[in-house]
Amino acid sequence: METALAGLVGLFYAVAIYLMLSKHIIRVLLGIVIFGNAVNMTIFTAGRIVREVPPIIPAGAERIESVVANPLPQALILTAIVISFSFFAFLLVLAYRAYQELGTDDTDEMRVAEPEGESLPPLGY
Amino acid sequence: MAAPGATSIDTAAAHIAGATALADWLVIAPVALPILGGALLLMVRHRTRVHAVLAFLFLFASFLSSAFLLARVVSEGPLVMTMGRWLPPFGITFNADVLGATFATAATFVATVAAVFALRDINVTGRRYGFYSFLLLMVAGVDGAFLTGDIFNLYVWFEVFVISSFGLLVLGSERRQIDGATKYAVLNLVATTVFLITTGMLYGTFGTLNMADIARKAEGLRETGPLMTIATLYLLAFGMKAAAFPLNYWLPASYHTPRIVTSALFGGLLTKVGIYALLRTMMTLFPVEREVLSGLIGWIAVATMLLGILGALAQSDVRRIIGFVVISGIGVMLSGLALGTPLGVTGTILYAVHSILVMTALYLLAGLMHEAGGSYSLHETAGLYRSHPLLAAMALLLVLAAAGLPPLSGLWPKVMLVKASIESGAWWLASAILVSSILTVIALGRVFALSFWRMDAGETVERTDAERAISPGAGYGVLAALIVPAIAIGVYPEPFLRLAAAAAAGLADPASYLDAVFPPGGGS
Amino acid sequence: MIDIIQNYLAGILIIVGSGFALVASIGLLRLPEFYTRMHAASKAGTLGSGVMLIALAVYTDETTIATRALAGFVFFLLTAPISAHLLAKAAYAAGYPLWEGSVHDEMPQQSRDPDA
Amino acid sequence: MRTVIFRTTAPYLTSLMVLFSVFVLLRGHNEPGGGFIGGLIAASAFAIYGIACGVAPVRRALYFHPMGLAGFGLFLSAMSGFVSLAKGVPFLTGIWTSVNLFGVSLDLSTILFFDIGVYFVVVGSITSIALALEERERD
Amino acid sequence: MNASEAFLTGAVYLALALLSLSFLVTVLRVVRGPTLPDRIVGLDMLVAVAIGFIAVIGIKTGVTLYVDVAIALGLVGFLATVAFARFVMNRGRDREVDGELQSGSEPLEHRRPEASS
Amino acid sequence: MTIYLINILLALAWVAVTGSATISNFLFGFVLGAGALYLIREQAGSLGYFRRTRRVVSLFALFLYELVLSSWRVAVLVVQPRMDLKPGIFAYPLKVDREFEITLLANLITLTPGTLSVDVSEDRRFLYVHALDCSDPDQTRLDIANGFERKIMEAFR
Repeated sequence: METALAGLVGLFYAVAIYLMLSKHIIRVLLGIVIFGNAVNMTIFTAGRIVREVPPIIPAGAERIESVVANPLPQALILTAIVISFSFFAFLLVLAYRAYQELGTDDTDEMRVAEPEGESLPPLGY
Repeated sequence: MAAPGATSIDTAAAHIAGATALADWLVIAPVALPILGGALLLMVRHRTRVHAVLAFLFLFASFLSSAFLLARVVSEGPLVMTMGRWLPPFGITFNADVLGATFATAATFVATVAAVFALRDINVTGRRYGFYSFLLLMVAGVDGAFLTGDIFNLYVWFEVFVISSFGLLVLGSERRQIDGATKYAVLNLVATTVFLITTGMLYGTFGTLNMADIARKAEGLRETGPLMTIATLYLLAFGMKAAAFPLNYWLPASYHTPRIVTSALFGGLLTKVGIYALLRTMMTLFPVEREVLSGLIGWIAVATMLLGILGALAQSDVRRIIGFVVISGIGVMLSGLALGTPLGVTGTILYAVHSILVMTALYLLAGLMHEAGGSYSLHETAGLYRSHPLLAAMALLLVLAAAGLPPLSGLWPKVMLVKASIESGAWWLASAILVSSILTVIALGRVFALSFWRMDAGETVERTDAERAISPGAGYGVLAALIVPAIAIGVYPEPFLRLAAAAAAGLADPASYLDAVFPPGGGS
Repeated sequence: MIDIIQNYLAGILIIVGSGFALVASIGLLRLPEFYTRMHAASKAGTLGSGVMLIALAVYTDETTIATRALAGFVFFLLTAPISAHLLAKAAYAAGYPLWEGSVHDEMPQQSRDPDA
Repeated sequence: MRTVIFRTTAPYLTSLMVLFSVFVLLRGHNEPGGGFIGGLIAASAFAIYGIACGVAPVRRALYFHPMGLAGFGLFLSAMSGFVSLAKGVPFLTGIWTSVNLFGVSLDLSTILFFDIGVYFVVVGSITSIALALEERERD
Repeated sequence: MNASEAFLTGAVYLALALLSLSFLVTVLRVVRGPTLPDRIVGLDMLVAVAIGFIAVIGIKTGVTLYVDVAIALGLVGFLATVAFARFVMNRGRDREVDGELQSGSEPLEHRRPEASS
Repeated sequence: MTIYLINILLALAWVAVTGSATISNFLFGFVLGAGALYLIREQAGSLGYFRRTRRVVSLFALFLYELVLSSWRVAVLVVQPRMDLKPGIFAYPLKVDREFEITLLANLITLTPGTLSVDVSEDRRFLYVHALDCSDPDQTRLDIANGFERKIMEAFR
C-alpha cells in the first residue's frame, strides 16, 4: 500500500511541478493545488497506513482497548487542507483580479511592478 | 481485527496533571492578544475611528507582555505551556526561550510603532478594508512562529502571517500591487508547501513534531534516518522565505508595491521569521547536518549579500533600493549560520534584531522622503537637506546603521561576524561582509547624497500636495522611536550582547529547552 | 423474517440502482452530443444513486440512518433537475448547437443572447 | 442566471442547506463534521442564493457584513480558549459544564464554542470572497 | 449465513462491479470531452456514482458514517454544476474550437479596470 | 393551510398523551389525526384537504410511474446496437402561470427521462423542452398537458 501511494505521490509531484512551470497563472494555481494534495498524501503515507479503527474512545470507557489508527496525520492533513483551501481561495481571487486589471494571465507580461528598461540612477553627485 | 501487540492508550497518562500558574499565560499573551484585537477590529469595521486606538492598545499590550516574558525567560529559563493539557507529541507546546522572546519583543515593538505611523499612511478606506485587523493578525502569526515549540504549529503560524500579509499587500488594489502580490503569493505558497512536505517527512522519520522531542530523538536516528534530506529541504523552504539567493527575486518584485508602512513591516519582520526558523531548525534540530551544509550556506550567504547590494546599486526607486538592502542583510545573517560558532550565531541574532529595527525605519524614512520630496525616484528628489534638516539627520543615522558603521547598531553584529569568520579561517566570508558593507554605504549614501545634498534635480516633478500628512511631527517621532534603540545598541551594547549570547547559547545547547518541555522524571 | 425481506429488497435495489448507473454512463458515452447525453446522465444517474440510497435506508435498522438516506434521496430529486436545466440553458445560450440529426428546434433565437 | 425555475427553488434550497450545515456543525463532536465543513456548506448555500437572486438580497439576508461575522467567529474561538484561565489549566483546555434549561439538561463545552467560532470564520470569509467575485461579475 | 444474506453479498459485489464499470466509462467521457458541457455532465455523473458507492459500501460494511458525506457531496456537486453553468454562459462558445480550449491570452476588451474596489 | 396546522397539533397532542417523542410515533399520530379530521370533514371544511392530498399523492404516483417507464425506455434505447434518435426542442404552451407551478412542472419534465426543460420564455407562456424522441411533438405536448399539467392544476388549485 505504501508503495502504491508513494508512486501516486510521485506522479502528483510531477504533474504539479509541470503545471507550476507554466507561465499562465491559472495553470500555476492548478499546479499548486495538486502540489498541496501531493503533500497531504505524503503526510498520510508518512503516518504509517494501517487498517484500524478510528481513535475514538467509546462512550463510558476510559481508554481504547484495541489498536487504533494514528490520529495525528489526520489532524495535520485536516489543518493543511484548511490552510491550503483558504490560500487557494485568496489566490484565485487575486489571479482573477490580476486578469481583470492587467488584462493578461501570462506572467511574462506582468511587469507593472517592475517595468522593463528602467533607467539607471543618476551617477553624478 | 485484534492485531498482535495491541496497545491501549491511557488518556489520563497523556494529560498534564498539575495546574498552570497564572503567570505562565505570559507565553501565549503575545499571540493571543493580537488575535483577539484583530477579531475585535473586524467586528467593528465600520467604526473606523476606534481602529487605530484599539490596534495600538492591543499591540502595546502584546509588546509589554513579550517584554515581561523576555525578562522572565532571561532570569528563570525557558517557559512552557502545553495547549489543552495534552502532553507532547499530541498537545501543541508553546515555549519561550531567550531567542524567541527577544525576537517577539522586537517584532511587537516595531509593529506598535508602525501602527502609529499608519495613522498618517492609511486612510478611512484602508481602515474599513481592514488594515489594522490584518496588521494585528500578522503580528500574531509572527509572534506565534517565534514562540511555538511544535514544528507543524510553526507552519500554521507561517501561514497565518503570510495570509494576513496578502491582505496588507493588496490594500488599495492598484495594478502595481496586484502584480506584486501575485508573485509574492505564489512564491510564498510554494515555500510554505515545501516546508509542509519536509514536515511530513520529518514526522514520518521521528513520529513526533515537537521540536524538543525531535532534538532528543535525532541523536539516535543520525545513522539511519534521512536527516540530511530533511535539513536541506528546510534550508530550501526557509531560505525562500528569508529571501536568500537564488530564491530571492520575489522580494524586490513585491515589497515596494504596497503602502509604505506595510513595506516597512514586511521588510522588518517577515524575512526575519525565515531567519528565525533557519536558526531553530539548523542549530537546535540538525546541528550535525548544519555542519555538513555550512559550506553551501556560506556561499549562499556571500551570493545573497553581494548580489543583493549590487542590485541596490542599479535601482533608482528608493523603496526598491531598500528592498535589495534587506536582501543583503539576509546574507549577512546567513553567514553567522554558516559559521555556526557561538560568536557567529550571536552576531546573527543581534544583526536580526538590528535589522528588524533599521529596515523598518528605512522604509518609513522613504515614506517621509516621499512626503517631503514628492517622489520615490532618485531622479526627481533633491535638496531635502535644506527643507527638512531633521529628516536629513535621521537619514544620515540610518545610513550609518544599515552600513554597520559606528555609533549605531549595525556595527557590533558585523564586528562579531567578521571576527567569527576570521576565527574559523573563513577569510572569504569576512571579506564578503566587509565588501557588502562598503557597497551598502555607497548605495544608501547615494540616496542621501542625491535626495538630501544635491541642490537641484535635473528633472523636477510636479509636486502633488493633495494628500498632506496629518502632522509631520508624528512621523519624525515614530522614526526617532526606532532610531533610539538602534543607537542604544550601538553605544551601550553590553546588555544586548549578553542577551544575544544567551539566546545563541540556548540555541546551540538545547538542554535547558528540553528540560522545560520534558521535565526530568515526568511526562511521557 | 423481516431480515430476509430487508436483505432481498436491498439486494434487488442496489442491483437496479447500479444497473441504472451503468446504463447512464453507457448512454453518456454512446449518445451523439451534449444535449442527448444529458438525458442519460443527469436522470438515469440520479435515479441510480437515489435507488441505492433507498436500498441503504431499507437495509439499515437505525431510524436516523434511514431518514438521512431518504433525505439525501429527496435532496437529489430537488437539485438534479435544476442543475440539468441550468446547464442545458447555459449551453444553449452560449451557442452550443443541437446535434445535426435533430428534427426540431422551436427555441427562439433571441434567447441565445447570453444575458437572457 | 435569470430563470424562473432556479429563482423559485434557490431560497428554499438555501435554507435547507443552512439547516444541514448547522446539523453538520453540531454533530462534529464524535462523528465526521464540525465547524469548518459546516461553514463551507453554509457558504455554498449563500453562494447559490447569490447566483440565483443577486448579491444584494444575500447581503440583506446576512444583515452583518461577512467579514464582521468572520471577526466574531475568530473572537469567539479565541475567547473559548481563555475560559480555562479560570480553572488554572492551560490555554484551550476543554471545559465542560451542564446547564439545566427548562428541565432539559444541556451539555456545554468550550470546544463547542470554539467550533461555532470556526463555523463563523469560514462562513464569513468564504461568503465575502464569493460575494465580492459575484458582484464583480455582475457589475 | 442464510440464503438472503448470501444473495445480498452477491448483490453487493455485483453492484460494486457495475459501479466501477460505470465509473470508468464516465471517466472516459470526461477525458474525451469534446466540449466543456460534456465534461461537466460527466463530472455530475461521477458525483452520482460516488454516492452510489457510498450507499453500497454502507450496506457492505455497516459503516454508515458516510451517508452525510453523500448528502454533502450532492450539495457540492450541485453547486459545482451551477457554477459551471454560469461559467459556460458567461464565456460563450467562441473561445472553444473543435473541443480544444485556446489558451486564454487574449486581453479583455469590455471590462475595463476601475481604480478602486 | 389551517387544516395542516390542526393536523400537526393533533399529532403533537398524540405525542404528548402517549409520552414518547419519536418520529414514528409522531407520524402515527399524524395519520390518526387525519382520520379524526376525516370524521368531522363536513363541519371543519376539510373536504378539500383530503381531496387535495389524494391528488398530490396521485401526482406523485404518476411521476413515479413515468419515471420508471421512461427510464426503462431510455435504458433500452441506450443499449440498442443501433440508436434510433430523433432529438429536438419543442415549445410547450404553459397553462399554469404561478412561479411555483411552472417550476414544479419543469422539474417533473426534466426528471422523467426523454424530456428535459431547457428554458422558460420571458413572458412565461412557453416552456422549451428538449426531447430525445421529437418525431411527434404534438403527441408529447398532449401527453404533458393531460398528464403532469392537469394533475398539478388539480392538486394546487
